[in-house]
Amino acid sequence: MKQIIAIIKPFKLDDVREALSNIGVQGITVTEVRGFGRQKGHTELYRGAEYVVDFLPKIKLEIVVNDNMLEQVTEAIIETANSGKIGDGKIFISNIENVIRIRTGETGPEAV
Amino acid sequence: MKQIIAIIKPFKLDDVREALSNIGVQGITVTEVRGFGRQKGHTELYRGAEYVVDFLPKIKLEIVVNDNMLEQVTEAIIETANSGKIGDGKIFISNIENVIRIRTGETGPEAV
Amino acid sequence: MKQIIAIIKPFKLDDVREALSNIGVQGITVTEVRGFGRQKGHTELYRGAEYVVDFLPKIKLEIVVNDNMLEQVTEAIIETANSGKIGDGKIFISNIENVIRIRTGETGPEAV
Amino acid sequence: MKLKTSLYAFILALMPSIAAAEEAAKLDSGDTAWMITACALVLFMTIPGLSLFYAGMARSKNVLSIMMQCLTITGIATILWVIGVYSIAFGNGGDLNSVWGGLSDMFMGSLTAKDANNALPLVGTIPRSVHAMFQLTFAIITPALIIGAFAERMKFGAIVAFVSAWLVLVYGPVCHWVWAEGGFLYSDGVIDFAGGTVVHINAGIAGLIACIMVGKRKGFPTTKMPPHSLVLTCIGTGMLWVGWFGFNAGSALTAGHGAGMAMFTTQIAAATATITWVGIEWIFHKKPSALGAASGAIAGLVAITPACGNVGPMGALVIGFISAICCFLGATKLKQRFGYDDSLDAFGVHGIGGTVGAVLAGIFCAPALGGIGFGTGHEGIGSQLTAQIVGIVVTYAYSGVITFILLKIIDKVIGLRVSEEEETEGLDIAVHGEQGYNL
Amino acid sequence: MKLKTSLYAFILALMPSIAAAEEAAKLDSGDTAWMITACALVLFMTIPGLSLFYAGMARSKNVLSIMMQCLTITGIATILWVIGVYSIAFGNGGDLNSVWGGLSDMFMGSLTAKDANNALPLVGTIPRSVHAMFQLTFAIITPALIIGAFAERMKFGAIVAFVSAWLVLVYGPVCHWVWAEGGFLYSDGVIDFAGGTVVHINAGIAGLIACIMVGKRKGFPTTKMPPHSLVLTCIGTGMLWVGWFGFNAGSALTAGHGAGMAMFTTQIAAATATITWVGIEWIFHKKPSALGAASGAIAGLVAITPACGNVGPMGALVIGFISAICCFLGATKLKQRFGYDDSLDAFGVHGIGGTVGAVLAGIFCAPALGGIGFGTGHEGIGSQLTAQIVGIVVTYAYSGVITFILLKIIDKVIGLRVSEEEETEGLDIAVHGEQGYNL
Amino acid sequence: MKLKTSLYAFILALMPSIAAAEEAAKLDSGDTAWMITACALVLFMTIPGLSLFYAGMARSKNVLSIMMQCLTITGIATILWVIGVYSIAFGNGGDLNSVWGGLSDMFMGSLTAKDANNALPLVGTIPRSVHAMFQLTFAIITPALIIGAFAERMKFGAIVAFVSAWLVLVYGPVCHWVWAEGGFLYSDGVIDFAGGTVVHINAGIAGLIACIMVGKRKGFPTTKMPPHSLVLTCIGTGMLWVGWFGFNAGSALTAGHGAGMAMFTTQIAAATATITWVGIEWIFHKKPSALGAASGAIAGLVAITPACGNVGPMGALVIGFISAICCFLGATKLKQRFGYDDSLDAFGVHGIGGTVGAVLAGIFCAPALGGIGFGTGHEGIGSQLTAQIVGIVVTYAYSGVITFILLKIIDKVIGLRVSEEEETEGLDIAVHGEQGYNL
Ligand SMILES: Nc1ncnc2c1ncn2[C@@H]1O[C@H](COP(=O)(O)OP(=O)(O)O)[C@@H](O)[C@H]1O
Ligand SMILES: Nc1ncnc2c1ncn2[C@@H]1O[C@H](COP(=O)(O)OP(=O)(O)O)[C@@H](O)[C@H]1O
Ligand SMILES: Nc1ncnc2c1ncn2[C@@H]1O[C@H](COP(=O)(O)OP(=O)(O)O)[C@@H](O)[C@H]1O
Repeated sequence: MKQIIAIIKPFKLDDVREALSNIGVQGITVTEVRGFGRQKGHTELYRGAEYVVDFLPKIKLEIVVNDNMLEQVTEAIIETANSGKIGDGKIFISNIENVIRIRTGETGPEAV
Repeated sequence: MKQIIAIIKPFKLDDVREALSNIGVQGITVTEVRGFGRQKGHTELYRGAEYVVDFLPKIKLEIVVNDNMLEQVTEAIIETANSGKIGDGKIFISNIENVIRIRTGETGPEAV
Repeated sequence: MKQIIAIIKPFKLDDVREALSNIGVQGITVTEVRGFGRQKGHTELYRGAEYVVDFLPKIKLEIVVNDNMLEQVTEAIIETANSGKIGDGKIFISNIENVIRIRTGETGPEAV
Repeated sequence: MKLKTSLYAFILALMPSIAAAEEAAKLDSGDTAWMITACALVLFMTIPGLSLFYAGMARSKNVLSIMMQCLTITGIATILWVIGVYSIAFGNGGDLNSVWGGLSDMFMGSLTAKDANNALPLVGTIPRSVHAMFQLTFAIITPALIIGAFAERMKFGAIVAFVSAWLVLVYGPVCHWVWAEGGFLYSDGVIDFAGGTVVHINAGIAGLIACIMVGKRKGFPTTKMPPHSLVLTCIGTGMLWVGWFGFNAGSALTAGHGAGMAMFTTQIAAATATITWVGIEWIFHKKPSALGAASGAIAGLVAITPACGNVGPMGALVIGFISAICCFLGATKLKQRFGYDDSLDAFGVHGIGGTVGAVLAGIFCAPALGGIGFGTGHEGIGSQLTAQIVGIVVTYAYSGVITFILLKIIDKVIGLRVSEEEETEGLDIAVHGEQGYNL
Repeated sequence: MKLKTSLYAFILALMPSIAAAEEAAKLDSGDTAWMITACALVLFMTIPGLSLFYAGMARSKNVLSIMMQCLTITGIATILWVIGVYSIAFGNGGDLNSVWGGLSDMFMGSLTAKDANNALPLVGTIPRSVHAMFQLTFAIITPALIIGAFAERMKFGAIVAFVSAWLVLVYGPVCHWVWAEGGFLYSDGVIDFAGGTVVHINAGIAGLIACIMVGKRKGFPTTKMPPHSLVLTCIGTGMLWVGWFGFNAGSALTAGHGAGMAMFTTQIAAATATITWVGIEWIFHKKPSALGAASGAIAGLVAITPACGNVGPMGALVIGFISAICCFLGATKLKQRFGYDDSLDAFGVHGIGGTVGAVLAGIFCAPALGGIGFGTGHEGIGSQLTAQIVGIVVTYAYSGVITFILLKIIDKVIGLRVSEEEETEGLDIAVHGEQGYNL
Repeated sequence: MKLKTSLYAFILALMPSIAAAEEAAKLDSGDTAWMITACALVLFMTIPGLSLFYAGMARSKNVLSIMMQCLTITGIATILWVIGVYSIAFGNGGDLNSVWGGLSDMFMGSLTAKDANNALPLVGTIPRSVHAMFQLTFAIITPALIIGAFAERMKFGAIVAFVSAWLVLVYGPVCHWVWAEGGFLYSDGVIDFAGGTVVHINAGIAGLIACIMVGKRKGFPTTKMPPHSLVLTCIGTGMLWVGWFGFNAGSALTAGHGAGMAMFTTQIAAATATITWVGIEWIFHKKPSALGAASGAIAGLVAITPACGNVGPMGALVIGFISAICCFLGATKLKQRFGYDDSLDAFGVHGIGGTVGAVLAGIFCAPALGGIGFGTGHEGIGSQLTAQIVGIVVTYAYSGVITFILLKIIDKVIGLRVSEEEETEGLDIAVHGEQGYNL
């Protein structure tokens, strides 16, 4: 099984979720994160005190899938999260050794 | 060493933390996340505009343990986080190559 | 490629980010988390009801780097995040199988 | 109305404007100006004052349920007031006038009924409409105070039913007993300048009974339920404090010395109680808290309410001091001791503070202690205190028993509590279909 | 000024204090006390009342843009008022007095011009400065209401330009027509006690035109845009409700029976509308909501505004009931039906509520229905209703057309909308360089 | 009290009601109605107004510390006022009356002491209790303003000690000098209608000295310390603006022309300063900000305070304009230039705005510039300006020096600052044991 971590722009969340639903992804975990990357942050100015905010709001998706779904899922994300502008984000893929469904105790691929 | 990621229901956090403490887990990192899964979200209605909130509040636990603790920890989580109802969450297990304690610079199992 | 997860104290964030920038790290993803560890939390008292808050605010950094950068990055973190006091946090290193840049579709090391 | 005979005579002596007004029953624009303002201030206490004070102490998943309940109660109380509660409280009940005002003034026809000179009716020197409105704002805040006791778990429908019935069966009559000429506690010379028994004890005991009957929140007291935003609570505290000037100084019904002194004693008691509560925390917990300061302020304000127009500055200081100690114990020890879940301390602060104030009003009204004199028919602290205690006990008993009966019936018919699942999810989403924060 | 002749005679009859004052044109300290307070209450409605009410419904990335706009409008309206809008509204326009007040009182020299007896000028029984200030607070809130329609996407510069021009070209004249002696709707005997046409219809239709011209928010209506903090909205609701007493009862300009009844009818209508809206949601959606309660309250307050001093308690109840139904439909169905993006329902609540109120004022002012009588020159519901509808139509047409022209011009010159990118990022950071929350 | 002799004569001439009252020393219910309301408004400025304004600019880990300090100061100031500060400020100090009011009216016996006719004492046409209460609200907000300077780092105990001593040793005397008959600045004809020197300069300079002595916050100025919730700051701004009508128009002590004009000039100056500050930001930073609008509003309100009853509308406009420029420089450049950490700009806005206002009051009071005339003993701008500058310098010097000495002593005895660790953790948890938000 694989873990797909995708960092995307917040306003793309609904599109991505829908696309993933459509191809049969059953579970996603979403976290609000702040990203530091090529895309530049903005400047805030409070009574003369200037703050450069390097970190931009991003959404992190964690999706664990069986190996056979991997490609389909990443493609779906790339398609929907892409706005062509800097800061669109990245996808990181790593290996997951085991998955357990807490409610039933099922393990492995069928627990995904 | 293994990384255990557990997605659980928020109101179970205290129970799980205590159970893990009891079996000697020394470190846990907790994140507030939103989960999309089999459990259905609710609908909000604001002046006639209906919003289906697919994402439910969940808690993500990240626990890095030495290999020998793996089973004990997952069992403790399954036991305490289980409410028997849909949406109880999942546990994902993956491999960790190294751990470093920032304060001391210790690495590997003893840093866990 | 490697994923470096670092749990640090919130007020160290700016220092660490700067240090990483300086050594050429191009991307960081930051999450506000709560940590449970050796460092003890505080007690809150509301009209006689006492709450022991075991969880302390921490910052989680996720940084994916090419293998050759690994050491440099961990060292930079250890140096800047270290305050010598309990609760300074930990670094977890694991393997990443693939990286994809959403905007361009690039994959592997060049996408990092 | 709050004019005890002796007090009345006293005020008359002080204020030529009133005295003159009484002769010719003339409208005084200054008194009216103040009383219209006082209406605004007292309504401000409930929305948004009290709703902030309470909502801040709730968990974020229930914040809107509190605000919604306060708004809804404002609506319900107003409508019921117009329909009949005003009549029950301030009408003339004929033979039964000592216990209720009857239904002869339903729909408030008396407000627009002109007299022989084709003039609209007055109460003292102000329009009857203003007096009716002022009293309405009290009828709004009293049930709103109760909701603090069963916050975070009661069915919205049950609250609506309970509050409606309670206003008719409890608030209206008790208000009549104490404040309407002919009411039996009024006749007894009970001192309750601005609502220690009618408002605070009345609401406090109803809250206590209700929170016991509705039961503890799931997880109480083991689960942590810290206030979700003491910032809101502090804002609410400021609003309540300021609005309380309308409550207390407004109860003088005129803009003169009586109102001035009532405002001043209110300020003194609130300040003293704030510092006392903070001091207690500082000494015993090492950490003086904002919630403590806020709680102290409210405790002092509650306790001075029955007494504000009848005691002097030093009496106010003592009342503030004692009320803070008692309410501190009420909100921290009593609740723990007996294990009921008065979530936001409706009883612990309002019930206890009101009781302390009603008792001390009977002591510090004594001229020897800087007060302005005893109630009708009383000539010493002993007899006045007896009257006060009768007033307190009667209110406890009546409000408590009727509350109990009402909730029993509602429980049978529609149930008092939301389901466990709804409680866990939070009332905002489960009951009202919305969320407090989408940050 | 809001003294319709018939109403005026009525008030004179009721209030000896005014009657006397008129004889000698004497300042009354009670009336003045109330009116100074009313000024504070009405300003409080805009800052912070309305800005909270609106800001809570916006998304968190735009929260400060709303608050900033309200503060800026307060500033602009004040300055323009002093320079010339006061003159346009309340000056004497000579030959053209039926349509505007002219520019003879620019810089408000009339405020400090003493009369033959070396006395400062009065309006009725209060200083002219207080009357000017009271009216200014209306000129502040009216454009502030409009911003709800195009929230979250309009350029700050365009808003500043639009509001400035609108105050001069629309608000000043319409105010003159309805409230200044000699204004053509005033002469027609149109009843608008506290601003149904001048304030709410005027702002509502301007908002509708503006939101259509500025266009929908990116993503509307498919993207979720839930209110970011209904807690703020509820706080704002309480403040608006309380402040509205200044608005409505203040429009009596004296502290007497008229003010008392206006306050009371205001309370009744607001309460009834709150409960009605909550009831509708409960029945049709199963979930009565805090936003519904808040929306109902505002709907009722808006609708009673033109009528508050002219109808009785039961009239107020009916007005509250009907307005809640109409505004509910306006905010939920109409908008969906026609697909415009009136973001915070400036038209849906204020336009519609104002219209409902203006019409019903013409009905429930009838003595047979508990009202206090018709406007000058009217002797039956039929003729009064005609006058009301003329007032409404004229305001819709004039405000709508001028708003359209102004926005066309501004669009050409500087553009109405921020860029897509700025809209996505949020106005707070993109336009104002700051963030609402750094928690 | 704020009745300069010349001003007084002027007011007497204007207001028959006062003139009459003076003859018979009669209570006026209208004046009293307004002044009770003014008390409520000014207290509202501190709780919750100022506490929101300040707390929003702090970081979220210190939000409750600010609110707690405001509540505690409200408590302390009230108690000390009753005990003796009132006497120092408004008592008769006999031989030393030019510098303090003595201790003969400790515990405020004078409030309840009846005169020969068995009447309670008045101040002008209002009860002495109302005047004492009104002045108390000023004694509350002044030290509360100071805390903005050393926010986020000072020990709670040190604040309590400092504020207590400062009220007795600085506020009481300075208030006496300027506002009590016989006070040496009063006798000098210094114009300070509502508290430019007594409140704003006094607090501003104390804040400046204090923030330098307490030292910079850890990390200042390199670490980012953005305001945690400008939403709170904007709410506070609205409340302060509205409450300021009580402050300024209340300082007329009657409800007449004087109060009306004071309210109007206050509005004009606040509006102009808002727009000016926003304009400066727009031109120089391209991004006009909500914090800028809020800061401008407060700057204008501060600057008009000493002048509001003595200048005309156009004078107010100029004062607003100039104060915004000066305070903008004070809050952005001066602080950076000299590197002190006046965290929330207590000096930058209140010190500087108060100074600007006190100076300009001496200019725009000139009848030729639309003002109402000079202070006692002055007949031209030159001599009036000299008096103003004397008033300013004396306040700077006295308040600065005593503040310095007090803090030195407190530093020795208990220390001024929390530990580094506590500062990092935040005062809310470290000192008060609670958290602002648990969302
Ligand atoms: N090496 C990395 N490790 C962790 N997160 C990264 C990394 N690179 C990028 N990110 C995340 O992806 C986001 C987008 O990256 P950015 O460089 O701004 O744009 P793009 O991906 O379009 O080149 C960043 O804000 C950050 O959250
Ligand atoms: N494949 C997955 N990848 C990532 N997160 C998942 C996955 N499946 C489930 N989750 C997380 O677990 C939570 C619970 O899953 P759900 O399907 O609702 O119930 P259950 O686990 O009881 O079947 C989800 O809300 C989501 O956060
Ligand atoms: N085994 C672990 N798994 C996950 N997170 C951990 C683990 N150990 C520590 N942490 C994280 O690191 C933080 C610091 O650890 P702590 O034990 O308090 O101090 P130190 O690392 O200095 O010994 C914790 O608050 C927690 O967030």
